[in-house]
Amino acid sequence: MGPIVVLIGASFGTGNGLSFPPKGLTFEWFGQVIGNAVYRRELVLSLVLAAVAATVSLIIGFLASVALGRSKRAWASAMTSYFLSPLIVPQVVIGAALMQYYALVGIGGTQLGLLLGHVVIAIPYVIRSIVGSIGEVDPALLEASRDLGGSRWRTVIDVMLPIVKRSAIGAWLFAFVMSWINVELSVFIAPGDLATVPVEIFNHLQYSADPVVAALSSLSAIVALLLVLAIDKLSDLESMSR
Amino acid sequence: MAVVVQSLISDHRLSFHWYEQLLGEDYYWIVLVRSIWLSFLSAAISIIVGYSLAYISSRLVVSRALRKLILIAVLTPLFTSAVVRAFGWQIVLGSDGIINDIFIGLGLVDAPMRLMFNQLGVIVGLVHFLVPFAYLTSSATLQSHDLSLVRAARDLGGGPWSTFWRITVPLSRTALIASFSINFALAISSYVVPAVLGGGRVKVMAALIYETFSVDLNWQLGSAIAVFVFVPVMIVLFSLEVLGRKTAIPTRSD
Amino acid sequence: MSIKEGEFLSLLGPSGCGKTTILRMIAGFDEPSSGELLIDGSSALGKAPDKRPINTVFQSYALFPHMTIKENVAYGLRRKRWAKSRIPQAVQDSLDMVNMGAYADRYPAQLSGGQQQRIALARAVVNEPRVLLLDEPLGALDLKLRKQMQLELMRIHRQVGTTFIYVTHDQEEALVMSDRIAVLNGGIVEQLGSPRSLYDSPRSRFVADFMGSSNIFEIDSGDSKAKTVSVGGVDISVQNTEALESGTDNCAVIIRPERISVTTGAKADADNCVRGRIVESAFLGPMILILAEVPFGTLNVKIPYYGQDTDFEQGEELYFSWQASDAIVIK
Amino acid sequence: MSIKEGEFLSLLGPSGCGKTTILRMIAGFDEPSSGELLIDGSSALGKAPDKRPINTVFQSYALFPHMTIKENVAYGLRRKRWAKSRIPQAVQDSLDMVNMGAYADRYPAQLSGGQQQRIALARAVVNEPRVLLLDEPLGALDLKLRKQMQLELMRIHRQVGTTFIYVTHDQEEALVMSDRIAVLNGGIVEQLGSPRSLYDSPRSRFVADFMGSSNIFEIDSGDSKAKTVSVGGVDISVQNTEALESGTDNCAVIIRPERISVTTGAKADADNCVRGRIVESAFLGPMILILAEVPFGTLNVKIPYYGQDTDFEQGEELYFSWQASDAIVIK
Amino acid sequence: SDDSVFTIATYGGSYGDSIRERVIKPFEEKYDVKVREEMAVSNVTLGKLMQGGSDIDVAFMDGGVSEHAESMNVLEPIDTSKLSNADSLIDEAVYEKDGKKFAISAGFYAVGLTYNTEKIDTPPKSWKDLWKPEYANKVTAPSVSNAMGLPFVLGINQAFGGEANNIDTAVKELGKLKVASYFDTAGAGENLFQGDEATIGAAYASSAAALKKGGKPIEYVTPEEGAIAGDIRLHIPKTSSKTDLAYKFIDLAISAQAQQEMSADLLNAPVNKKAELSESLKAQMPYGKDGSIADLNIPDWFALNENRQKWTIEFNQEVIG
Ligand SMILES: Nc1ncnc2c1ncn2[C@@H]1O[C@H](COP(=O)(O)OP(=O)(O)OP(=O)(O)O)[C@@H](O)[C@H]1O
Ligand SMILES: Nc1ncnc2c1ncn2[C@@H]1O[C@H](COP(=O)(O)OP(=O)(O)OP(=O)(O)O)[C@@H](O)[C@H]1O
Ligand SMILES: [Mg+2]
Ligand SMILES: [Mg+2]
Repeated sequence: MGPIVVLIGASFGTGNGLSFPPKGLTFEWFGQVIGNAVYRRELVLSLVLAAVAATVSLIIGFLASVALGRSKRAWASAMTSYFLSPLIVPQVVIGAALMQYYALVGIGGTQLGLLLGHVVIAIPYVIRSIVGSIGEVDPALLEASRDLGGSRWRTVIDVMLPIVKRSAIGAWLFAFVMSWINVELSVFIAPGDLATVPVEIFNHLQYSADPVVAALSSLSAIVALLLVLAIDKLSDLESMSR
Repeated sequence: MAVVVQSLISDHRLSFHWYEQLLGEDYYWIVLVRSIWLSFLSAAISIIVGYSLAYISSRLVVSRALRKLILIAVLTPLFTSAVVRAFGWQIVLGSDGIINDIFIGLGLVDAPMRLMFNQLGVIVGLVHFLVPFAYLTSSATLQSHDLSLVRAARDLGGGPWSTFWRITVPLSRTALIASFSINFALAISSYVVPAVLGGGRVKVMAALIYETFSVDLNWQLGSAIAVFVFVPVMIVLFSLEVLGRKTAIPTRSD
Repeated sequence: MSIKEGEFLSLLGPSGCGKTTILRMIAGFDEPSSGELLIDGSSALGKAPDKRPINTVFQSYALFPHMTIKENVAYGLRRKRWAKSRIPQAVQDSLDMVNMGAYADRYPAQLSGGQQQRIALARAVVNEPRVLLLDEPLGALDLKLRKQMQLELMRIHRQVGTTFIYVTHDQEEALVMSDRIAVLNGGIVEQLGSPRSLYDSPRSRFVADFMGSSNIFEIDSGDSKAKTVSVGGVDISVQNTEALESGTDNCAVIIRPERISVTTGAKADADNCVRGRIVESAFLGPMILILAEVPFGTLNVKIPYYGQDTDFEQGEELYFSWQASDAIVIK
Repeated sequence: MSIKEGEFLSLLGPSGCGKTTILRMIAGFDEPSSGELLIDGSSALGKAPDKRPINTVFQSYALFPHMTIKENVAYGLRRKRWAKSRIPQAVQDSLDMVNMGAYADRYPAQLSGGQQQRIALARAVVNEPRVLLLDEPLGALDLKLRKQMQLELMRIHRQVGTTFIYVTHDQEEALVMSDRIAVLNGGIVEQLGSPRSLYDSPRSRFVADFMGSSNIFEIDSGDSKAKTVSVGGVDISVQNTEALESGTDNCAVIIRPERISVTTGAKADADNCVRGRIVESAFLGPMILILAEVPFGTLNVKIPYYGQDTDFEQGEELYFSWQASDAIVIK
Repeated sequence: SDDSVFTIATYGGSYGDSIRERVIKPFEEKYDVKVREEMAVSNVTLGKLMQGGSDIDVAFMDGGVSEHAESMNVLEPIDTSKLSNADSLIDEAVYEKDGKKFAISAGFYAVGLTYNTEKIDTPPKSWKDLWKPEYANKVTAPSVSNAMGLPFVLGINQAFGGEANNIDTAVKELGKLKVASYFDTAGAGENLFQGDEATIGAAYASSAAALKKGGKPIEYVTPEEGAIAGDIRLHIPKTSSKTDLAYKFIDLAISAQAQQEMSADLLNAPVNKKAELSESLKAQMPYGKDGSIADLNIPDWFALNENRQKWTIEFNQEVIG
């Protein structure tokens, strides 16, 4: 239990700690962040981006997992691992690669490009965390659905998805987080005129650490808190089936 | 999309020049081994911690409020940027940090221990970063388990501990493998945590790649190093995946 | 309700009446909201399931999907820290007992429903517990195998001296195997007694009905001296009139379907004889089921099949007769 | 093997003989390694399960855990794009049919085993498929409810005209309900025919045994003219001697347990009468089971229970008699 | 691309804020143009220029990256005669290679000796003071991931009398330096002092000033060997389609007014000789209280870039391990 307690303690500590004495966390800095139109827009951009990227990745990742999850063939393993590959490559590399690619395609520095980039790095998490649960769905239930006239597709939606719902919510959270905290990739492909919150923090840390960092970080933590609570509420709704 | 990225990366590999330079240099090999070792260790520890937490909260904690609290405590740090989080750890692990204060206060040690700016710090930081991921995956699987199996095990004389090890853990196998893959990959590609908590003195491959890209501005070599890391890690992940599927519980239609 | 050491007690009752729930409380998975549970005289409430000398054959089998059959069966012995060398033999013996010796290395998902049920049985029995809870342990087996397993279970029961608490939905099974039977209704024990006493003297319509007597008729009046009751205007001779003594209100008469004989003409030597019209008939193998309309209602009749023509024509008029001792009056 | 439209066909066979596997092939979950499957004259192989006009009641229920009972039952209708307004009524009717109307808003995990099975039944039946596959659909129900459901299923069968393929491990159930019965052994159809024909003229020891005749004795010699066979030195009169015509090798005689009568003295008017010693007896409710040692082996006897004393003493010597027509010779 | 928009590749964070307030906004007002900001760190900006896909008219990039950009041939030559403020520029602010002026500095920052006055009594004077045994494990310095990392190594090389074409001496000496932690970003460095993990080290002057302002007992001194300097620079990339405006923008950025204000925001040393600094501001300049631009050790980036690869590896291998 020791390390766990410390971890829990620390996880509270991190939000407020930073390098600043507590006075750095007065509402003054929050005010400064909230009052600044640019930071506000960045906060909104980051939130929307993370939510959209997570949703898109969840959809793509879920479909890919459905195709891969229940197969025992070697190619399915190979593909599953292959989908993981963007996970291993440091994001600087992906960022640089995407930047070049975007320049070719003409979506460099656009929000679309940023979204696509985040989807690319989030999909592996989604796939990896769903693919296993899909493999474990009781095949009899899928058969029952087919038997009752559900097409392959309906079976996926009506039976598979609800049963792996918890994993899917987890995967969505993963994807959201990957986008929400992403710096290394976003630095390369973020729109020139609007950064995401982590990029903003990164920029602020370049030449000195100013209190905006603390306020922005704490704000992220609050957003996270609300989000986690919301999801917990959502996912509890149907935890009846036990 | 992943395909596009990959092909782009290989685009850099116009000649084998960078590879020759890379493979001939012992230093890269040393750092590669170190990175894999650190990642392996952090992934393993984070899974133990994350899985235990998920188990405790989903099976042992009765109070809904406490469960919620654990969930929040585990997940919230995930949303703060890695840099800020690493700074937070300095407060805990620093020479004037909480842990040293406690140990000195209890008279267990006289002088502050070095808990960071070394490999230990890196591992602690990585584990903290990775635990929420393990937690999410684990609690999803734990909640989907058929509890009648646990009952059967208890009925057959298995104590809570033995039931945990012999029934609950094996039934979570798939999720644990998935979790390990994710955490291992996250650890190996993570750069900020080792930099800040390793005091810049625990070089990992991700840091070398970052330096090569961002400071040396040598994208070709950077990509080459990335591929150099990519290959062995991919082999590890692929083996895990194959192992996972091969040993999967057979179903009726097999 | 107390269960004697080494007793074979069956729980009988309709689907959803709480049989599984009772077993779960005995095994320690649920806590009763009130009441006590004593094992060997000391309270078992609050004791963990693994600390109770009890094993269960689960209605849903609950086989460990990630273990082979062999490992499933060995699980309990391993937990009891049996010597490694003794386990394989015990496992094999117990698998052979359920005719599953050849399947030791398969996984549960590779077995048929009945095969899984047999493994669940072997897994519990191999531990030779002090109390064995069996939740419809033979439900998925065919009649032949079920008979065989019944004998096997009775042998084990005699041999090991284990107390059996047996849930079944098969009256015959309960009658054959049990020392005593408890008939449950809505979570409450309606009647507890030996198979004979339940069959011969059901205390309520529910028990009678549940023990297979589908002819239950409410009586209009009764005469305990003349030993007759009146049902729908027909007088029926009965033997036992105890139930009538406190008045005829709410009394009913039960006539067992298999005690009624069918003749084309009225039968003089029978205590009771009524004329009835055939509504339906069905071939049950050793028996033929006849539904007939008689003056006081619809009569279920089961006559033995001796190879005779079984097609009773609908509408055919026949005589149905039974002895006074075959009609029971209950309150 | 061809199944007629609207027929009620039962598959009977020991646990693990492949009944579920056959249903899975018909439903489209497994592909047969050889052979054809024609529905309405055209091959159904390769057709997806949801494209076949077939519904299944699964042996393991396979209820959707994340849907309420109501949603489970409505699922098939929704997939068939029934008008939204019509669904609730159909669902309610079908739940009422299985006595589960009050549980519409529960989740499967909140039901007992038997209740879940009834939902599985309702979920399949509500779709009124062309072919309904039922895999031991009443296995978890108590006798009373089972009887009731049997009648209900027969009613549906008549009413809707659906073809039923019914797997059961209960011979009586098969005999009562089916138009025809297929007895399976190791994946192969041993005998296919009407209930009567299977019961009266089993073509093999396996079928005879499986249809509840536990007295099968190998014969030493037989005389088709004298209509006798010799078993363990005892001559037994039989009626049907066709099986003897191609030689007595591998022939056996079957005597139905319920056709044997027990008397204290020898019975003169019986075609066959042997003296035997009681080995064991058991109370089966309407029947009493007796195991007796006779000169040619152990005889299973079932006599009706009329309230007599059922305690046959072990070792008691009695006479067992039966008619020539009650003994069947098979090859 | 929209013709009416003028694109500046600028920084994010506090630098970006200052540039926006002090240069971009006045520029928009003065010339009635709409400026689009492309915020990124220098090397990403260079990446964009190398892709050629962007339409950046003026690019801010740091020293080092600037030389890289020149080597990559993505910059237009700058004709200083088109700048009205050219005459007031300090000499160091104009970068020239083979006769081509490719960049104008817009402010210098530096890494010097920073120490905690509570824990250290005698102010350090030289880089060599970092090696004092009493500071063991309490020292910090920029890592090679930091823009000032390699320049720092070169500075040490120089201080210990090493040759200019190799870093053998620095590697040998730094190998013996007992560092608590290297820092990647200025913010991380600042954090080390904040948490007392470091009590002395090579750190940004601006960090020292920020710490001091936050109440930390921190002082900054220029080592006698000179503080290691870097700067932010203005460039006209080849992608620029509005060079006239670009010159006007640069001219405004290096004006005394803008320089003065940016210095106050960022504590950078101004490049315009006419910029007037308050006394308190002077004390926070990268060359120290009484110093001048001459006290800064500005690296020879072309040479450094050439050997960067080799030296990074050498440093990592020999010093970090
Ligand atoms: N996935 C599998 N792998 C190997 N063998 C299997 C698999 N599934 C079923 N079997 C075997 O196939 C045989 C037929 O099984 P099936 O389920 O059809 O039996 P059944 O007749 O329905 O039996 P029951 O009455 O017990 O349900 C059994 O011996 C079973 O062990
Ligand atoms: N989790 C639950 N929540 C609410 N009600 C439940 C739950 N589990 C069971 N029940 C109800 O409790 C009653 C008793 O269930 P139990 O499983 O003991 O019945 P049973 O006698 O074993 O029936 P069967 O013969 O069908 O197995 C049933 O009506 C059932 O619906
Ligand atoms: Mg039950
Ligand atoms: Mg089956």
